[in-house]
Amino acid sequence: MPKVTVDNNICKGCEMCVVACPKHIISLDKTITNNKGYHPAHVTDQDACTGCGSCATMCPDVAIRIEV
Amino acid sequence: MPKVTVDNNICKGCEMCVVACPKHIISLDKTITNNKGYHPAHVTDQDACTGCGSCATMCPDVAIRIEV
Amino acid sequence: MNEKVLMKGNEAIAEAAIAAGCRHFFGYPITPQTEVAAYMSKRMPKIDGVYLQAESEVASINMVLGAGAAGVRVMTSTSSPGVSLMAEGISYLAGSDVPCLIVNVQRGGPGLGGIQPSQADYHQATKSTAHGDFHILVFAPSTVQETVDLISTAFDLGDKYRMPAMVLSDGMLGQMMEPVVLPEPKEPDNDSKEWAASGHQNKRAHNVVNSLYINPQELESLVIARYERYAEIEENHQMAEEYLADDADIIIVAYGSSSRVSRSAIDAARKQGIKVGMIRPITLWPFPKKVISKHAEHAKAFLSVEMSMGQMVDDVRLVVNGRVPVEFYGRTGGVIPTPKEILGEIVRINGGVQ
Amino acid sequence: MNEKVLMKGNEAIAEAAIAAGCRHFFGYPITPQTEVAAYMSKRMPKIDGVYLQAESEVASINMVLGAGAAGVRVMTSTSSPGVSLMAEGISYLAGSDVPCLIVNVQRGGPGLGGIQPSQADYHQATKSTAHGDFHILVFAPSTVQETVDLISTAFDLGDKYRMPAMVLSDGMLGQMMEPVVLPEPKEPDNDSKEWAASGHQNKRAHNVVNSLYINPQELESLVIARYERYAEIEENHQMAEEYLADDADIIIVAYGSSSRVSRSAIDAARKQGIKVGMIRPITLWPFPKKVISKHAEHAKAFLSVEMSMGQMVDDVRLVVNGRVPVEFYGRTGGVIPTPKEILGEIVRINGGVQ
Amino acid sequence: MTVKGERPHALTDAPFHYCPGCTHGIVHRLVAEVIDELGVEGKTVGVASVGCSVFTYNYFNCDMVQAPHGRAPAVATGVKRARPDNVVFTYQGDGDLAAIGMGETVHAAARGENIVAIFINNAIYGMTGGQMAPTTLPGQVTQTTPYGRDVSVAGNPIRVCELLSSLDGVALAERVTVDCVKNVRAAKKAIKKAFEYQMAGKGYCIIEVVSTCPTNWGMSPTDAVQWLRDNMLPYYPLGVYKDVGEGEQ
Amino acid sequence: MTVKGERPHALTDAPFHYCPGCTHGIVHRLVAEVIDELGVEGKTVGVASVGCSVFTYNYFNCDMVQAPHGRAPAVATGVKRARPDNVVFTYQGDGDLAAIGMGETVHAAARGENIVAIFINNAIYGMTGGQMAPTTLPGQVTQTTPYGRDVSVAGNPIRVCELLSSLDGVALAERVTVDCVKNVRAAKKAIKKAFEYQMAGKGYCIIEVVSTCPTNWGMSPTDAVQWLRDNMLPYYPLGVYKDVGEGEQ
Amino acid sequence: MTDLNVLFAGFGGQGILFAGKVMAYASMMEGKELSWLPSYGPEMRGGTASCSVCISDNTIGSPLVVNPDVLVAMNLPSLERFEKDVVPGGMIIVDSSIVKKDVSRTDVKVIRIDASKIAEDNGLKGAANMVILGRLFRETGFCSAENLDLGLQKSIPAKKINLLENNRKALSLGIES
Amino acid sequence: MTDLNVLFAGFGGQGILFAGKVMAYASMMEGKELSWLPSYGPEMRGGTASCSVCISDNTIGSPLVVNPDVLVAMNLPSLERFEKDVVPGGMIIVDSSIVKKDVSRTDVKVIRIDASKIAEDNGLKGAANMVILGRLFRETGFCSAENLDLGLQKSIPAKKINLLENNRKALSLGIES
Ligand SMILES: Cc1ncc(C[n+]2csc(CCOP(=O)(O)OP(=O)(O)O)c2C)c(N)n1
Ligand SMILES: Cc1ncc(C[n+]2csc(CCOP(=O)(O)OP(=O)(O)O)c2C)c(N)n1
Ligand code: SF4
Ligand code: SF4
Ligand code: SF4
Ligand code: SF4
Ligand code: SF4
Ligand code: SF4
Ligand SMILES: [Mg+2]
Ligand SMILES: [Mg+2]
Repeated sequence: MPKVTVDNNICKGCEMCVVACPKHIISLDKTITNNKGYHPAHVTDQDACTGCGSCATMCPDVAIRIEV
Repeated sequence: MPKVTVDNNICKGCEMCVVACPKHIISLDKTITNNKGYHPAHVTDQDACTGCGSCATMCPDVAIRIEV
Repeated sequence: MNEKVLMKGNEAIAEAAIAAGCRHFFGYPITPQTEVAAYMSKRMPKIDGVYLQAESEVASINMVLGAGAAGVRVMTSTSSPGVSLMAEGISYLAGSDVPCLIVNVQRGGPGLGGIQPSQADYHQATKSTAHGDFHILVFAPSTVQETVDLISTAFDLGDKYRMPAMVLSDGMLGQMMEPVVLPEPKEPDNDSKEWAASGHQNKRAHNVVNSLYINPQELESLVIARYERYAEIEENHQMAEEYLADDADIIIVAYGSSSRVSRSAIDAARKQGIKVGMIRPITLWPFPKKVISKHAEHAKAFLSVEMSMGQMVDDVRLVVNGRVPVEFYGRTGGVIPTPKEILGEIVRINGGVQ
Repeated sequence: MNEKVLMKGNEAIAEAAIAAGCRHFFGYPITPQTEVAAYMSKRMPKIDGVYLQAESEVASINMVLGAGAAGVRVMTSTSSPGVSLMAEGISYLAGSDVPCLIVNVQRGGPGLGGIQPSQADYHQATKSTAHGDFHILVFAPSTVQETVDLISTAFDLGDKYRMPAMVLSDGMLGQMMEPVVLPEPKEPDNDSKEWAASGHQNKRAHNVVNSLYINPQELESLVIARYERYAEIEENHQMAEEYLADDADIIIVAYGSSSRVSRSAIDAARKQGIKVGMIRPITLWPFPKKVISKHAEHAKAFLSVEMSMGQMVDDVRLVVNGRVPVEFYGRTGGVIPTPKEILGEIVRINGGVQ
Repeated sequence: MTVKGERPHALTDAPFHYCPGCTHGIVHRLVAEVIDELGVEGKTVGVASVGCSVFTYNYFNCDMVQAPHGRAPAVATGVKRARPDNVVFTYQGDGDLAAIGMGETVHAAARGENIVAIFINNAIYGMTGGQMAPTTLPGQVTQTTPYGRDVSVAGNPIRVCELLSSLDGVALAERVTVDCVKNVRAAKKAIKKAFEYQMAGKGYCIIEVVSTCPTNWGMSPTDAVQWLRDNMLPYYPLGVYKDVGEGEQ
Repeated sequence: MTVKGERPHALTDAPFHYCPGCTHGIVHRLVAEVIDELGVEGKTVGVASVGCSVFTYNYFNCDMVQAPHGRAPAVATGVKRARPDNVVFTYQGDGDLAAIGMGETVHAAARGENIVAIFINNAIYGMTGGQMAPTTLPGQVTQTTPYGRDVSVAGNPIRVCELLSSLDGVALAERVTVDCVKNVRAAKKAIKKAFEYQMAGKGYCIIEVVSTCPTNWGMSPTDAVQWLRDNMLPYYPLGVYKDVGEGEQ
Repeated sequence: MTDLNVLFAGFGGQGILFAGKVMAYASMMEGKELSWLPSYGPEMRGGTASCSVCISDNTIGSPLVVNPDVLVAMNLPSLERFEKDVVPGGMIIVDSSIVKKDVSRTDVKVIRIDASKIAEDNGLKGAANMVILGRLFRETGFCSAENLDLGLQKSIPAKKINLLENNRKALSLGIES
Repeated sequence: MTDLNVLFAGFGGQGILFAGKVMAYASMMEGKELSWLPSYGPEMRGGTASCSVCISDNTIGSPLVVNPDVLVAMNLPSLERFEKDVVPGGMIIVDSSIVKKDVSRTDVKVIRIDASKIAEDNGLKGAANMVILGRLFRETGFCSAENLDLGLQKSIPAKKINLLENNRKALSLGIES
């Protein structure tokens, strides 16, 4: 099963991945504010992830890593 | 009858008029050296001139005046 | 009189220029002066003025040359690297006797450097903006209000002597807000320059605005005539503020931002009983030689305080000419000196002169 | 040793640079330096070198920046207005610590000015080639042979201290022919600069050639480090020729072309029994302060002779610092002073000092 | 296990300073991936220009030179002429490449200089706070066109690929964008082709990336992408404007 | 009696300093004739550029400004923006307009600046003694291409009309020559149209005149004209490259 | 009170510059000499913002506040960076909704105010800056209440006049906090 | 002879600079110090050309000859312009084929030589410059005959070596004139 990791320190909460994910399983984690002041993205339903890589492809900050 | 006058002081002997004249009646006057060191052009057969103005049109120094 | 308002230095520059009848602005964005252009781009279209963002500083200064040659009151503004790109054009403006206003909101150099306040373009402004023998008028305000006031002086003297004028500001003066009273707006006067190339309307011989003189004697005599005008300006238009200088043993020479910091240091030093005062050049060219020379008669030491590695200090030395020591303190690269550092220098020098 | 040949100053510049191992030339045509480029365009293709005519001086200096950053020995040549256009680029070279050689075959200014010899770019070369705190090395040859010799010194010191060097010539020195012996050619050494951006070949961390430092403290500390190198240069590399200076009452300070004319005038004055000599700065930056200061102890007056409205004279005054009078004589706009005029000045000053 | 989204080797570890959602970051990654795939990091020299991307010298692991505003093509020319075996690319914004640097760009292109220009067209000056760029759209509001760009006063936008494609020295002029996964992949392909052309000595290659500047456009990153599709792409059609082809020249 | 070849009023009495047979003189006369015919001498401002024609300020009877090398379009922009009712033209050589001034040229064109550029393409730098120009032909020998222009090193010639015609602000881009009576007449027509377009506010107009430089080509004036026909015209085809037309814009 | 030098610091987007501006304008209405100086950098979003406000009865020398009488710290990096610079006997005002860490200085007056929370709780998201300014006003009395309101009015651009009431409300929440 | 300062002047195209160069090279072969300085202008054809040649046993100061020991005037404007500058006791050499006007100075040695005619008559069109240089050599003996010939050889670029004989011939015509 694919595993998506977002680097919370690097993520800027831009939501490019949120829009890109065909499974609509990414959103910002409002419970976290990172040291830059942003709410980082997280995968809400890891099981639904197909490992397509779209999120990583669209992330401007190379914050997403996917193990397939 | 057309009358072609070349301003000897201005003419630089470039022969653009010589080549342009359809009647082949212009040449440089080697007997004269003007104060710039050039032999000015002159019309050798004024009677043959048609007053076409080609010489003046091609003169880069506005040295030719034609009275028609 | 106009109301007192709070304004950024950069915006005040723009509004003051408009009040001085300037309706032609050409420029290229650069930090920390962008507000000048932004302000102009808002205001000019509303008052039949021209705001044009040029493709570069090289183009800007040449548009200024064109508009100035056509006889209108015209300006540009930029920051340090931009002035370097304008060098050739400024030399042409000077060589063609075309007045204009150039604003330099200085930042740290060399190269791309930084974007924090600096005074490291002093030599460039006062000694050799570009190739050839020439000068430009250089005004160095130290408050937003003074910036406003000097803008119109710069335009007027530039027109009078037919030469470019520069207002030498910096990132701190440009970005800060202070209360300011704007002057009554002047009507633009764009039609009174008889030498201008604006179409002769078949009423006069053609005007030529030009800086090329193939005959060296002719070129020399024009340069000499220009230097006679420069001498007249040096005689009549030196400007400086004296602050507690009359009884001072130590005289700080500082302009613009560094003069503000120096003033704080002087106030602190006076509280310690140290007799220190300041001469604050308002014109950098002409350099206020007279007032410095006067105080060199009684002062025991001078201290030039600059946001550079030491440039104006040479001009102070040239005036003092060995009469008393001239020292230097400076920070560079965008670092603003603190009153405390300067106080330290004052105390140190005071130890020496006592 | 090489044969003695007759060469134009400009051609000698080119050949000397090649002999110094320079294989990269970028430039844009301008009178009176065109022969440098013409010569390079003939020679470089034959020796695996690069001659590229850029689209402008702005492009030239930035090609120089690129090639210099990549670690090769590189040069450009131009004349006065061209240097103004290079201003920003030179500031970047200095701010990025990239060495290169810039030749300025000076002509009359300001603006388009004229094309006859001039020395009116002295301040531009020595004080403020552009914005920001920095210096470049400036060499002022007075003969074709010396031009040749200084080219290699300029390259070597530029490399050693990682800074741009300028050879400040003028239309007279560039156009005249004199006998010259060329040095033995050096093999190009283009691969020894460890800081260069020439591809890390996966063998080292990436090199960055850059002048931007957003943090002012960082920028300041780099500038200060550079000024420490400058101080070292000022200590070790001042160059000047003394001519009949030891017993002189009057000392002429003159460089390049004007020093040649001055020499003729000095010879004539000596014949009249006037004790006049000369200090001829060979480096303009660093300015030969030591030798001038030494002679300020015995001389009764200095006279700065320049082909400008008076620029170097300020540097002489700064060194002499009020000890004796410093006078100025100059012609500008492309006019070359005559020995007779200078003799007149010598006689006049001699009247005063006796 | 395979990994997607791994940081390319040609990128340093430094996190980007760009605003959230700025497409500069995507393009950086693509360039780095191409350098990795071609195995040329050790012989690549990048030329950073002045704009938001000035700090690329901190991000690319290859050697870097920082050029004055607009002069990257000239600096790159200097590097390339000095080191013909190096792979040299510039990374330039629209202000840099198409305003102050237009002269250098046209001439590097006409010379057929063997360099690659990565050209970020975001229709604005990002770094200085949102002034009009040469590529700002008609009617677009910026800091210096507060009433919308009036082409009769401020001039018409310049389509760089169209302009350059008339020049003999241009080997490849292609306009791409990075608004969605498909286009990101296409952009990478174009960048790779450009690098390959350079290595084959074919001449000047420019890849224009239609990009966003959420901050100065005053939009969220995802709205900015949509605005790009709706407004930029019609004015700046994607496509290949010139391609000398794979074969021998 | 009618007179042909009368000195146009818009020319001063000063004799041209040009070399014998240099076509600069012909073009000067044409511009002056157009100014006369349109009756605009009193409101015309010419901008002289740096090149052999720098001294045009001595020859044209209208007001003149001398611009730095390559910057005539910017200077003309300044004049025109300050005096929109004036008729403003630049007179530029190929070094001036297409080398150092390329940036200003492209931008004045893109802005649709209401000015006319008279562009003298003589494939060389005349004034400085015959160096390569951006328009120097492949293989052409000049002072700085002593072995003939090698395009792989010195780059490809630039065809200015072709380049500019992609820009929206350009109203007229036409290439003419003055090698014979017929073409001189056509050149004049083109120049007149450009002036008329400006007066109608149509935008940037450029008339490229393929010209000779007998001195630096090392030929007699009449041989130079022939060389122009044989070598220049095939590379720089005459014609209208862009024309927005007579109607309303 | 003769001189008051205040340093406002926090994240970009927290209204740091605006708070300083309101204070500056209010002081102007009060007839003081004053200066307002922002920190500035490249335009990219993120990072910290700060601004110096000096008010005095005399001419302002250096407008850059190096040793503030009052430090307003709206995020942790700001507190960490500037805490040590506050003059002994000065004041540090902290938005305790954001800055959890304690102030270690003991020679200054420390005010921890839950500004962001107060603002959000009152439907004034983003107005923590005004809450803090209100508190600063209460603590220092740098101007009259009237002039504070005038300062606010002058600081809000015509186009955003709809925000006036919210800011007023936030100010008074701060004053009353 | 220690110092000799010569000014060559005439129309562009008359070989003024070349004559100076031959003299300069010959002097170098002779072991002298020397300088050669051309006048220069924009590249357009026409107008006058001149060049200064200084030879000396000592270092050359100013290479610009303001007061020539010898003036070579190959056209009228040159004579008119420079005649007054020649040092008393100096020399003026005039191409009398071209300059019809008399020299008015009486305190200098005047040599009128029909150089252009001599050259043309001998099938050496354009070599009047060498005829005059030959005469200058005879009058001043600024170097040995060998070195004059060496100077000529060095001055002619390899590509134009075919012109050597004609120039030699012209030189000797001048020497014998
Ligand atoms: C000579 C010079 N002029 C102006 C500037 C200021 N400046 C910095 S970046 C920039 C524009 C950047 O815009 P762009 O190239 O479009 O890049 P972006 O930030 O949009 O990515 C300008 C004008 C400068 N640094 N140097
Ligand atoms: C900044 C600058 N660079 C270079 C020059 C030297 N220069 C004078 S004219 C010229 C080229 C002229 O060529 P072109 O524009 O083709 O005009 P032409 O003489 O051929 O008519 C150059 C390079 C200059 N005057 N200023
Ligand atoms: S890999 Fe694909 S499915 Fe999984 S989170 Fe990313 S975009 Fe969504
Ligand atoms: S695209 Fe990247 S930076 Fe943006 S929210 Fe997603 S993980 Fe974070
Ligand atoms: S007018 Fe015509 S026919 Fe007469 S001379 Fe001139 S060209 Fe010849
Ligand atoms: S074209 Fe004019 S300048 Fe040339 S030869 Fe004829 S008249 Fe003389
Ligand atoms: S300002 Fe615009 S271009 Fe620059 S980093 Fe931010 S979003 Fe990107
Ligand atoms: S050099 Fe060429 S362009 Fe210049 S005037 Fe002479 S022929 Fe004409
Ligand atoms: Mg951009
Ligand atoms: Mg040309």
